[in-house]
Amino acid sequence: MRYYAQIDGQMLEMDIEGEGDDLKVVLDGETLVASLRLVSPPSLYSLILDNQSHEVFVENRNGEYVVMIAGELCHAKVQDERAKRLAAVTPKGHANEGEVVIRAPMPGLVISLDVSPGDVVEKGKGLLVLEAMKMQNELRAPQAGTIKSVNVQQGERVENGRVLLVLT
Amino acid sequence: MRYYAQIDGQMLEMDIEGEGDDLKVVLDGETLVASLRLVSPPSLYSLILDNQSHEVFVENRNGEYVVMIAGELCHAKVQDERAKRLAAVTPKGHANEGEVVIRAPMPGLVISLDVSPGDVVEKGKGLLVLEAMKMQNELRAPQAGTIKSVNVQQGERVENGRVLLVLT
Amino acid sequence: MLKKVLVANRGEIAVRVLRACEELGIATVAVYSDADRNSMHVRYADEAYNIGSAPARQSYLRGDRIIDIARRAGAEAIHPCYGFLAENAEFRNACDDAGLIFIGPSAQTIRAMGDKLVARRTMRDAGIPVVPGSYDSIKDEDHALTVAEEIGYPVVIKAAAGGGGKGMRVIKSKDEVAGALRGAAAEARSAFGDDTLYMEKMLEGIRHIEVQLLADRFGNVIYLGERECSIQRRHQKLIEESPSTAVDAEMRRKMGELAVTAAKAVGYESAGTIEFLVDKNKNFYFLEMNTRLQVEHSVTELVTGVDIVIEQLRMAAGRKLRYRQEDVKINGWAIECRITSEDPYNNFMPSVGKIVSLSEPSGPGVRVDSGVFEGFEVTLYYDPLIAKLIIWGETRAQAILRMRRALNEYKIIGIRTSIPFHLRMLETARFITGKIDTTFLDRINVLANDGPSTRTKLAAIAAALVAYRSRHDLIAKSLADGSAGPNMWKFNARREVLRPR
Amino acid sequence: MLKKVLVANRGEIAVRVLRACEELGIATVAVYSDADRNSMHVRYADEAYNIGSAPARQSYLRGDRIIDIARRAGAEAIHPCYGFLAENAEFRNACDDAGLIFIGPSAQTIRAMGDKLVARRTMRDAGIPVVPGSYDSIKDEDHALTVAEEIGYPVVIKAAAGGGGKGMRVIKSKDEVAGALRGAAAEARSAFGDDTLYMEKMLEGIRHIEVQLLADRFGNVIYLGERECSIQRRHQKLIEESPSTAVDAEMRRKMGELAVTAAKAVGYESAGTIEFLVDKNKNFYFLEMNTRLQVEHSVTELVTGVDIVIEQLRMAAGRKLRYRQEDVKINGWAIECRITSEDPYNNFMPSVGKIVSLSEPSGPGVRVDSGVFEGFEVTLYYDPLIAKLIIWGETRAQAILRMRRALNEYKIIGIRTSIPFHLRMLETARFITGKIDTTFLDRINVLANDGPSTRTKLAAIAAALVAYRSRHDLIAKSLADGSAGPNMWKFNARREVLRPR
Repeated sequence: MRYYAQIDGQMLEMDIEGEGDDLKVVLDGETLVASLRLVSPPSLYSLILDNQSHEVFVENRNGEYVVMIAGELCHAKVQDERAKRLAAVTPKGHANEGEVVIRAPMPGLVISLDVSPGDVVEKGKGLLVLEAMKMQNELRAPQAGTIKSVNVQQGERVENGRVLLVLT
Repeated sequence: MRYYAQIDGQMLEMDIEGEGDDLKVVLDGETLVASLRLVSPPSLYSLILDNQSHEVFVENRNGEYVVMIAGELCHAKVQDERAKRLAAVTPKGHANEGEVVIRAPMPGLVISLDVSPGDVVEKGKGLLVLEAMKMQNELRAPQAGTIKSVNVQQGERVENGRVLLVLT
Repeated sequence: MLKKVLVANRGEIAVRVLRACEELGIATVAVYSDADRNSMHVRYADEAYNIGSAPARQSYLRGDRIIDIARRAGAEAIHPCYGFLAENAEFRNACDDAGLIFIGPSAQTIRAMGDKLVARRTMRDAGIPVVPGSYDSIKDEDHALTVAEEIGYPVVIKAAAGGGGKGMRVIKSKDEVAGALRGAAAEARSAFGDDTLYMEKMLEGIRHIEVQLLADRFGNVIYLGERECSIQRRHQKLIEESPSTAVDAEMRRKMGELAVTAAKAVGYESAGTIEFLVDKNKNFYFLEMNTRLQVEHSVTELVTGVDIVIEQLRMAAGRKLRYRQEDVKINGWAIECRITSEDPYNNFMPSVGKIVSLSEPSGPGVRVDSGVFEGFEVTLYYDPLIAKLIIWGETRAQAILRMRRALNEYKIIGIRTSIPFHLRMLETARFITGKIDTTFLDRINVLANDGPSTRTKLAAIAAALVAYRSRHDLIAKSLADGSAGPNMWKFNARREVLRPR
Repeated sequence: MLKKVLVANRGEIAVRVLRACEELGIATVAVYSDADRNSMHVRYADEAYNIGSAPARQSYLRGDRIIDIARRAGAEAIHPCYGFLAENAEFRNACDDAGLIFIGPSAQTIRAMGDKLVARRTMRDAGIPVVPGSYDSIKDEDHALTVAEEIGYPVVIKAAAGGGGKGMRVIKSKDEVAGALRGAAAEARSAFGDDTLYMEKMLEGIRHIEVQLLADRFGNVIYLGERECSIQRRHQKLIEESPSTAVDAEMRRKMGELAVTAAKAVGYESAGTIEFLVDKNKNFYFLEMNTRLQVEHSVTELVTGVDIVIEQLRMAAGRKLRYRQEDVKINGWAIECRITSEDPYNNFMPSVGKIVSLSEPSGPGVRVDSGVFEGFEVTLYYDPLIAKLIIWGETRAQAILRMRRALNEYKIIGIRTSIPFHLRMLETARFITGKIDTTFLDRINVLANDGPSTRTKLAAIAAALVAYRSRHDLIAKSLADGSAGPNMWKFNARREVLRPR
């Protein structure tokens, strides 16, 4: 089965087959022998790839894989050929396309609010400061865009997951 | 609810009531306040009894409780008053009453067989030697009695749980 | 020796102190909030008492309840550890009134060192070099302008009651004075209920180096070498080591002797720490004194062989200091990485949740001081410090290599932690060569992704293999079940659509 | 330094050696059987190669495959650890032939010390006191009777190829000679394929004390003090400590110097151990030499500060010994408890199964060298030693208290282990006062139940509370479900019958 992994702006194509501890990965014309074991559920795997031993954390968030190796974090989008063909024939939802919803990553107090609706922000721009656990934490723009709405006020106490801002 | 615990040849009666971290145990006219939490499933509990903090391993084997505290092992038979009344009205099975079946506690090789059917044995008498994991392990009589049957031969390889001997 | 001690704290430090008590044969009493019923300190102690609901103000900060429990349980002494009531002079007084031994210095010492301005004056008078700046509180904007002019920009405004970077502002030029003053005063008022401010020169390229002290009630004071604590993020230490790459034997002796003089000047008793700022020319200046056990005391223990908590307990029992200065030798190198429940890849955002899987490193030269276990629920009620990984090595290089292998062994699943940060940090050339100062983390993003690497390819393969495996398992399971189940139906239906024509 | 090392072993000792390599920056290669795919040593190494099926004869004892993999992987050296191929002279020769460094002594030394009779002669000739007995093999019953008469009953018959108590018989009087000879010969033949026997005087009230040696290829040999290993069950050590309560500085020097002489007599290289028997009058006799790393090497590391595995690796790379005898100082006290998958309450029967929950002790002075993790499956294929708990204390008393707290912290659920044995052992007055010899466990049942104690009452309450809780949970669950479920129906039906009339 062919797999497509989009990672760090690269697209890697590979063919995977086999079972158990005898998996074969063909990538760039090279065949690698792999053994993958889930050693600590839910996310710690032991991967032996051509006799190189690695410990890898892999979390699947709806096809978006979060991979941590020796402290290095990568995000990989993985599709097999069926899913890819399926995606090609499925009409894309265009409602709210490109909208990014910024939610509270934890319960806390909104200490300051540094943007208003209509503001154009760069990636990394500080949006608001949330206080929790005796610490002030700045939330930054995950991408460049325009502030569509601001859904909280300064001094407000917010629950975990509460929508704070929407960026388009 | 009244509980009866048979342990080390003693019978302790106690009344238990309450919920959550506020349990009350009345034993010998004394009331103890208890909080019990399962901290590492399936068997490690934290027990705070009148503010004394204990870590206790408790395994339930069909009403026979195996309890380990600071390396000390106890076996307790616990019945609540309903179970006790029930036991009183249920006719006891007398088939095979008093028969003890000695099973292989692990897979291994029968190295020697030190008793024959009809032998009268003391508690603690060596019955046979099983070899596993490079070690020879002697199985001893758990109680005094007569060997009813010997179900294996010297040199035989046995599976875990295999009936080796029956003692009456 | 003491017979029974109450440990008025939670988490890793409560466990650490309980262990020391147990090793001395001292009976122990723990106190806990509703959120901590299952915690390690509750299970490790001989006795455990609930002292209120989860928020610290209703439990761990309730000195009255703690003293009451110490009496009920028949404890002779209270160990406050760090945080909560450790630097609370009123609590110390209340212990005295209740006839309980408070393991720490006198109320007077706590108070004198707690007010950073009083501390500055005390140290100046004792002949200790102090960071250049004001010795009186800043009255108003004019006063601030005058003082700043005198010491020279950039300057820092700080709260006298302060700590942890609160009520603090850096001022680069005179235009910024008014705004900074207002901001710092407001922050200090809200954080400490006291808006007294003072000013210090902003030193550049500095290191934060501190000296550990032990003092008994007979006036004997010794120093146990220094700790390098320059790796900080927003004034929170992340990595500490002992010794420091910036300190040689002569400088160690000088700093140590000054620290002893400082301690004697305030009649210090128990374990304490003098924090210095050290500039590029190795000049050092008194910054503040912590009148308690520090988080990072353990690195000093590993290089000196002195168990600081055991010595605290012995001295609290009225014993004389067992070590003379000449008995203290620095052997090898120790590094500590603070393991916090924060996500380094998300701006160190606190992470909450249940630890579903935990595997701690061990083996030669590895010490873990932890307060958590598998099944532990990390909440927002308390400090994010969940454990400390402390490594000893014959040399700094060996300590770094050992720390890396231990960090690689440390597996925590269920919450995000600082472990990836430490792993990446210990790979940076600047850290390895010891070229660090307090602005290290402002200047260097150790987590930066430098684009596709060999690890990127490996990550892609790992992700694809997990995808392959889970699809495989799903199909195998569906086939085994016989009933293909809803997912299988969907899969088949789609397959139909997608069949090549 | 070495660039890449293959570790030809599994379990705790493979992990321990892999850690040492990683800390020296040496790349590592692991080998594993089918049963060990998930094991720690496989995950810790840089490279891992499958070498066959679970039984050791088809994997870890396959020297040919291991050498083949070392070549393929480009390893320069092989560390055999203990057990498996560690004392196999043919394997050492095969390594030499393949141009691989075997981390251990020469094939000749391994062979000379592997034959206990040759070893006895070699040591006698080197002037080392040897346990009184025969220096030639016992030919027949007459010969045995003559020798026994000479040295005096009781005597012990032993296998020259022996070890671990196999092919060994104690003879108390001449009537027993014939039977013992036949039994020992048969056992030796079946265990070692060699029925050569010899005879030693049966010493009484003896201790088993051994001396750790380090030797480089330049003829430098040092001793690292002694280890007390008298706590044994069927010749398997359970608890070791260093130093020994039976040895003073003078005796340590004497034993050490004799051990160095013995090592030099056989041109020893790498780490090795001379085992002595010590009688009540502190006379000591050579028993045997182990030409490899020992399980209990770690207690020596904690009191001397010397990392024995790191020194092995350095010396294998051709470096000179870094320590002179006068550099070696004994500091404090170390104790090791072997954590095995055996049920002490069931005659130390091996216990198999999955470790469903694991929590290891840590904190000051605690070292765990382990080969298992949560989820690990303990099988019957390999040795039951799953981990070692090693404690350092300033004094023996502190080490015992610390060991007790660490054992209390050590939680393994899913299999039975030796932890309860150690906990009870460390409570016995005889162990605490150091009054031990090799017959300790034959004479004292440390697990004996002395009848109802306060713990009995506590156990009864705990069991009743668990019963109460589970009944409570069951009812709550049934009520919450709405559908009372089969258990609930049964319960209700019975209740009807039992209702008081």
